[in-house]
Amino acid sequence: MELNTGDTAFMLIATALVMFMTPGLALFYGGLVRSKNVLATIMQSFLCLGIVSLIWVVYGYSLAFGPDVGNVIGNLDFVFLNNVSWETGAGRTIPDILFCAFQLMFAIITPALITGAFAERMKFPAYLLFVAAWVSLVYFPVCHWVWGGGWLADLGALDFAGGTVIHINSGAAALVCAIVIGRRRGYGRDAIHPNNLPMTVLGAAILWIGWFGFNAGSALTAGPIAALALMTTQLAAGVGALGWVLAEWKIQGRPTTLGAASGAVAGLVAITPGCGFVTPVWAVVIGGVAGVLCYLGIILKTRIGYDDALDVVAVHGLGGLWGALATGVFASVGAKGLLYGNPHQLTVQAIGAGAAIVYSVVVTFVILKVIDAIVGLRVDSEGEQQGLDVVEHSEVGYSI
Amino acid sequence: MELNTGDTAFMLIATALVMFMTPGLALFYGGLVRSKNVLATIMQSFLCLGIVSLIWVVYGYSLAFGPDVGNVIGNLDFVFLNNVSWETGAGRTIPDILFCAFQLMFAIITPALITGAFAERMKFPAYLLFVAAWVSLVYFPVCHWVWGGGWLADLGALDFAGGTVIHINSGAAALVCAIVIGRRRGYGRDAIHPNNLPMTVLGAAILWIGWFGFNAGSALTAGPIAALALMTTQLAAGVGALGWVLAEWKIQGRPTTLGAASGAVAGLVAITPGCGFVTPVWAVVIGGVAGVLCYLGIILKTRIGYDDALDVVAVHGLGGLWGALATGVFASVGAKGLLYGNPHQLTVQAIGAGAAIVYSVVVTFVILKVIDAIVGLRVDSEGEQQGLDVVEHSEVGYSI
Amino acid sequence: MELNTGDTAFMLIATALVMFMTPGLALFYGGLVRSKNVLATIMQSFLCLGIVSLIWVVYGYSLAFGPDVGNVIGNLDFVFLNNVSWETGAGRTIPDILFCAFQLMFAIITPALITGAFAERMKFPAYLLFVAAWVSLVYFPVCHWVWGGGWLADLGALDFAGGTVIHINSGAAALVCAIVIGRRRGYGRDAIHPNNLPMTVLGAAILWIGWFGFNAGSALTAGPIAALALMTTQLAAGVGALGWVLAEWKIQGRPTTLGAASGAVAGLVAITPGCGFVTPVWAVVIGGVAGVLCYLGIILKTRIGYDDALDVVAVHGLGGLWGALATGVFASVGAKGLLYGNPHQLTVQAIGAGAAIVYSVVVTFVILKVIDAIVGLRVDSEGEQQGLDVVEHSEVGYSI
Amino acid sequence: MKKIEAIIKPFKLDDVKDALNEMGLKGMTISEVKGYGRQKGHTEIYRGAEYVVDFIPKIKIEIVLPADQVDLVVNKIRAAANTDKIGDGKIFVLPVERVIRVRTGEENRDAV
Amino acid sequence: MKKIEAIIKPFKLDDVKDALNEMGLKGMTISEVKGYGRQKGHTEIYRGAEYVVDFIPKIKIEIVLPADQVDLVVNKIRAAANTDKIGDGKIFVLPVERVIRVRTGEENRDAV
Amino acid sequence: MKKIEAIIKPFKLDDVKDALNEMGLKGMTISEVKGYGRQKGHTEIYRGAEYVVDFIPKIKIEIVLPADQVDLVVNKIRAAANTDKIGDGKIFVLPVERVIRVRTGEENRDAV
Ligand SMILES: Nc1ncnc2c1ncn2[C@@H]1O[C@H](COP(=O)(O)OP(=O)(O)O)[C@@H](O)[C@H]1O
Ligand SMILES: Nc1ncnc2c1ncn2[C@@H]1O[C@H](COP(=O)(O)OP(=O)(O)O)[C@@H](O)[C@H]1O
Ligand SMILES: Nc1ncnc2c1ncn2[C@@H]1O[C@H](COP(=O)(O)OP(=O)(O)O)[C@@H](O)[C@H]1O
Repeated sequence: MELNTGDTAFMLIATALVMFMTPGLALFYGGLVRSKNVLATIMQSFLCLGIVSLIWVVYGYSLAFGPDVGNVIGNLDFVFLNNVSWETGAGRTIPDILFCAFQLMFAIITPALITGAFAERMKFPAYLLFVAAWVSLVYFPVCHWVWGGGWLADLGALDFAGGTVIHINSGAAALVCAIVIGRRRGYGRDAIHPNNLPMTVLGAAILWIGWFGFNAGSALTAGPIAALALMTTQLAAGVGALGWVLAEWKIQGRPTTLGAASGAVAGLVAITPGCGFVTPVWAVVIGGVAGVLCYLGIILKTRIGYDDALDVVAVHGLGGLWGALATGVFASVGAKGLLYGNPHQLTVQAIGAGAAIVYSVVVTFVILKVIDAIVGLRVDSEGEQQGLDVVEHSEVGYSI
Repeated sequence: MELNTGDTAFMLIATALVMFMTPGLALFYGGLVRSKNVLATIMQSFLCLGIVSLIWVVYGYSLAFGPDVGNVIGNLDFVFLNNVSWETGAGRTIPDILFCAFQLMFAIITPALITGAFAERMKFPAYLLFVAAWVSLVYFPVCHWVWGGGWLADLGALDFAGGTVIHINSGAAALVCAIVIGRRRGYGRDAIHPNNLPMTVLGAAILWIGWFGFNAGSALTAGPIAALALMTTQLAAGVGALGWVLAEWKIQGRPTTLGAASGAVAGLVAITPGCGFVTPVWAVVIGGVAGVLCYLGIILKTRIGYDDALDVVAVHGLGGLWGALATGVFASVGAKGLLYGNPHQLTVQAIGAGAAIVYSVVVTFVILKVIDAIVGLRVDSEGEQQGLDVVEHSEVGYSI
Repeated sequence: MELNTGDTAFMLIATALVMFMTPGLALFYGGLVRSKNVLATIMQSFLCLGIVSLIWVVYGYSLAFGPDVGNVIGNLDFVFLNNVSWETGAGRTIPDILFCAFQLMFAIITPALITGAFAERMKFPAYLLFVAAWVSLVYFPVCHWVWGGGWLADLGALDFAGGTVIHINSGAAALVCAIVIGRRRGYGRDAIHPNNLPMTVLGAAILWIGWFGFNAGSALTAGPIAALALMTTQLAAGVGALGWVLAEWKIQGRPTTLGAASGAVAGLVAITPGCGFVTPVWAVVIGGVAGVLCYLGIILKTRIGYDDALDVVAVHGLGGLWGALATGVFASVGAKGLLYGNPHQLTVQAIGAGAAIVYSVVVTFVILKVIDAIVGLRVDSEGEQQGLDVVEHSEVGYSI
Repeated sequence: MKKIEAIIKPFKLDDVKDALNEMGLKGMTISEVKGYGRQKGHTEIYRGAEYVVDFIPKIKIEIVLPADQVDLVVNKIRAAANTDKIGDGKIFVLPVERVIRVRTGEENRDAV
Repeated sequence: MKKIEAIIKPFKLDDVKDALNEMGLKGMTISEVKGYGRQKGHTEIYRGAEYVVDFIPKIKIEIVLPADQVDLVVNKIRAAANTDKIGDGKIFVLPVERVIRVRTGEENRDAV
Repeated sequence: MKKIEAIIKPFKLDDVKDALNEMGLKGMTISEVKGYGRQKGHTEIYRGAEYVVDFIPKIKIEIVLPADQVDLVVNKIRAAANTDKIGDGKIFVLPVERVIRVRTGEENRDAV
């Protein structure tokens, strides 16, 4: 198709905004850990921008979006971005290289999300290996299944902007990480307080604006569907914040700022798969429920006792799952869900979510075990005591 | 009209940028209070993103932009965003839902601005009620008068991006809030110092970039007027910063960083109503004068002795008033002001500003009195001493 | 040419993003100094937004982009932005005033970059004079040579987004500044530690997203070249971060967060001149080499012993030089470099770089000497001890 | 010479300083400390978990002075720092054997 | 009356507090200090330069109490703070001449 | 045993530390304090209002040591911390009754 400058303008900026989410996540996570781990935590998100960019050029884009092989993976036609043109390709009004850049940003943030699960105790070399292996063995295949012409696309699974590919996928991996690496020293006994909640709110704000690029940008054109997605994204985020705050006010007697920030993220996660398929009113419902549900997920975690340090499972896993199913229920724009007479869609959504969970759990487990055998996953107890910043990076976050 | 992808691309991103202003404001304000109130202050801006989004869907957009009733308010045709399409409507080249989203962001930030007046002492439930009531009873009507086809539009008042609707309106409300809720404990005796000025500068920077979406976006098309508005916005902000800094250097002997940040905001406020109507050279004048004037407004406040904690009155009220009148003087693009042979325009601008002030003052006063009677406006003296973060939210901002 | 709304939408937002870089730089630099200088350092970047905006309107744009005089400077046709229309001009699909605004943002950040060299010891009045003089006497001419129709343009020097105009130019000036103003008190003896590395990472993130506007925006249209430039920018930044981190891990035994942030900036600097001329694979090489090279440049600085406080020379000077030469080697899109059969290009690039360095060094030296004679460059030793924030601005950064 | 160490509520610092200033006492050293005692702390919430924070911010004032001024100063501090609420703090008096002013080398009475 | 000053490792604070609590001792004042001693510090890197940081974060606990309780409390602190590693800290015992509770004016034994 | 408490200007810490190190004294505890005295503070401006900040950042050094080393150490500190300007600080010497090393239980001279 011919290049459209409006669509291209939109996608250039949307791509920039999605890039911005990863450092936003770094700050969001960085604010939540103890100050002795603030830099290490930031680093674990930030460096994904380097690791994944490099892999993407070499073989990542090709595996995810290269011509399909057996409905499960792309072939190697696009290695080193060979055959990826800066002109428009078939079926799109933007340059191919721009689509490739936009998708790169998604591949970057997904492993970054997982790092919240093993925050404050993972060795740096183990982290490096984990990101490289996980993005290669888990992200590229699942991305191909849903968006690259793989079997979930064929099945008709709806995932507008990555509820399954990104959130359920990373949430499932996070659960495995939290369990395999084990609890932080002193977890459940010592008070492990955030070092800088204003920074976490800043991170949430950056995620929020970036998410407009993420969700509306997934329309790939600057048209009505992008506009709808932007509106549903805003509503789910705002009402997600409200939902979480009201739930904790009711249950714990206090509405917290961290609750507002977390609820916004929960709403954003939940609306991701359906943002271009549902009407604004349903976006309010999806976001509000997400805020309450993810909060309850965290309470449940505390009961069960695994140490998902920054609550990736409850927010991205649970929130993503709710969003994927809700899409199957409330979709009415360009596709129909249960409520609009198509119960089959809900089944398909469940299959997609289930497949991603099972695949992600199994492969993540194997990756962790292999890395543990090679370099060890976890810093020693003394190092954990001193903090990763000094031990792994010879730096301290603040001298204020 | 037909959808234009360039205009739509521009408005999608402009909307995202205006959203970003509210967390930007949260950080701007958050940096200025004492650290024991940093989160509560951030929360009071941030949660507007939730409260107002919800109300907007239910009835807000309809009251502000629904078909006109008696020149003063919209009807209920658009409740729950019924009848708001994601296709383009009459007279616009962007989807209706996108216009609705863009306007939502304005409705969010306006009450957030006011919270600066009662920072460090308002109860959280009182805050919630205040935002919901104020946006419903003050913002939607005034917005309708100016932009929704109400009587001020008919009169020919010029307000390109919200000088009257947003800044004068919130500034007037802020004055009432500061007086009704009373001074902070120790005000005028204890040193009440900002906790984090770099965060305030960051907030100012976010406001600045967001304001490009706010002002240029108000053109609703990616054309010459948006370009002009972007340029005038930049100049007024930059020269506003210079003006404030030079004024305080002259008067107090020291140019401050907070002065630079405050002056930039003052310049942005002042250029808002005229950004698409004046030439760049006048933007320099409007911004420079705003920097000096708002600084003098703060000095005056200190003399008078009301405790507008974060200077909403001086910056938004006074700056907005100056901007509205200056538009009546300097307008030459698409409308003519006093200097271009149309003294009538200045009169109209004064009427618009006056109407907004009177209406906002009266209704804000009533709202506060009612809320005071129901839940009480102010935390008790001991709570104020301890700080709102611990007392209202059971959190602390930093553990560095 | 006729206005294109897609191109205009893109350039409006690109301009906003480039503006955002200057406060981003303020935070990047602000995090690196000691907390007693955090505000003064921020101020020295932030206020460029005011000083340069004002000068730009009065005569700056005219000198840089006004009709050419003798191949070295523009004439005064555009003073006070006379004759700068908000309609499109010859050869561009966006309004002239938008081009003027976009270029303004480049003129703002260039002197701001230099302030890193004299951080923590420059007097505020000297800073003001320096920025005004330097931008007038160095920036506008060099900008005209390359982009305004001057002799370097005629020679065929390739500088897509400002490698020579901005980075080599500011890096050369920074070297002179560091030497003329002399070392900080205690340099080399006391530990001079960053006060807030998370803030520095935030600054790097803002620079990164802004750089998409900077580099892709330099295409001036929302088309294939902008898309290519965005992709190469992302890759160089990401791999630059990796390169720096791996180099310091190898050499000093520790990968640091500051290294990741610095490496990203180094990659961004190096790709700037070639971003629209090279393919993605070469961008990986340019960025990776930049990360290692700039790190080695800093090690070298420590050996030589001049006190370029925030490493402007190593990152912008050296990185920019590498990028300018690399463009002469790897260019293949729209121009050919050494590797594609055109060795001449490398010579031209070297001439461009050399000219900028010589001119910048000489004029910067003269400016500094004159300012030193008028107001003195440096605060006294006691003031340096106490910190610029208190001494020059009567403020403190944090009360946490 | 004696040293008075007073642990007080932070917001009382200005009052105490002013009271001592009035009586001509112009030297002291303060630091931020945290106190644990009968006064109850507050609760903090972090994502569903609650913690009681027992350590309460206090200011410690240290004043070295000749023995004959101790009673007067102790009374002034008490008067200024008292709010009649639990947690108002304590005053400790310790013996000091020598005081030296760094700049001049003056000792004891002349040094403060 | 005596004053015990204990310099301990920060992560041992909760253990020490709990141990003292158990024996009924409910008042203390703590502060963040930095220690210099045999325990080695860590290295910090800043853009190619390396610094050794010798000052190590420690917590200082101050407890004023009647002389007859000193031995018991010293032992409790030692037991709780000991990790058998260099840098575990020191305990100092100083004489205190008077103790006053700000709120009530009670003195000495009654004041703590 | 004695305890030396020295209040000095922050930028003199390294000099003092080095001076003490040279004479073989390798243990000390430092903290950030604020001093009030003859040295004038600075002015801060906040949106048109001016405040004088009287409390000036200082470092407090605490060294516990055998009585016979006191004079020497006091002189070393004075020599290193002196800038001949107001605000250079004070040195206090206090009696200490007992010193215990947490790790080993060693006492007094053996414990420092
Ligand atoms: N035995 C003690 N030793 C040292 N400091 C103490 C002691 N008891 C109390 N304090 C300090 O005094 C403060 C106030 O004590 P608290 O028991 O809360 O109330 P009150 O001052 O009314 O007796 C505590 O926060 C602590 O800092
Ligand atoms: N002479 C001293 N005076 C005051 N404090 C000291 C002295 N020696 C050591 N300390 C404090 O005790 C801490 C532990 O001392 P260190 O020599 O590292 O190990 P250890 O406690 O095993 O003897 C130091 O960090 C310092 O805070
Ligand atoms: N009486 C005192 N008790 C405790 N500390 C004091 C006393 N007088 C002064 N100081 C401390 O000594 C510091 C320096 O005192 P100052 O009067 O400013 O100058 P100088 O040291 O030259 O006498 C003060 O900032 C304060 O910390």
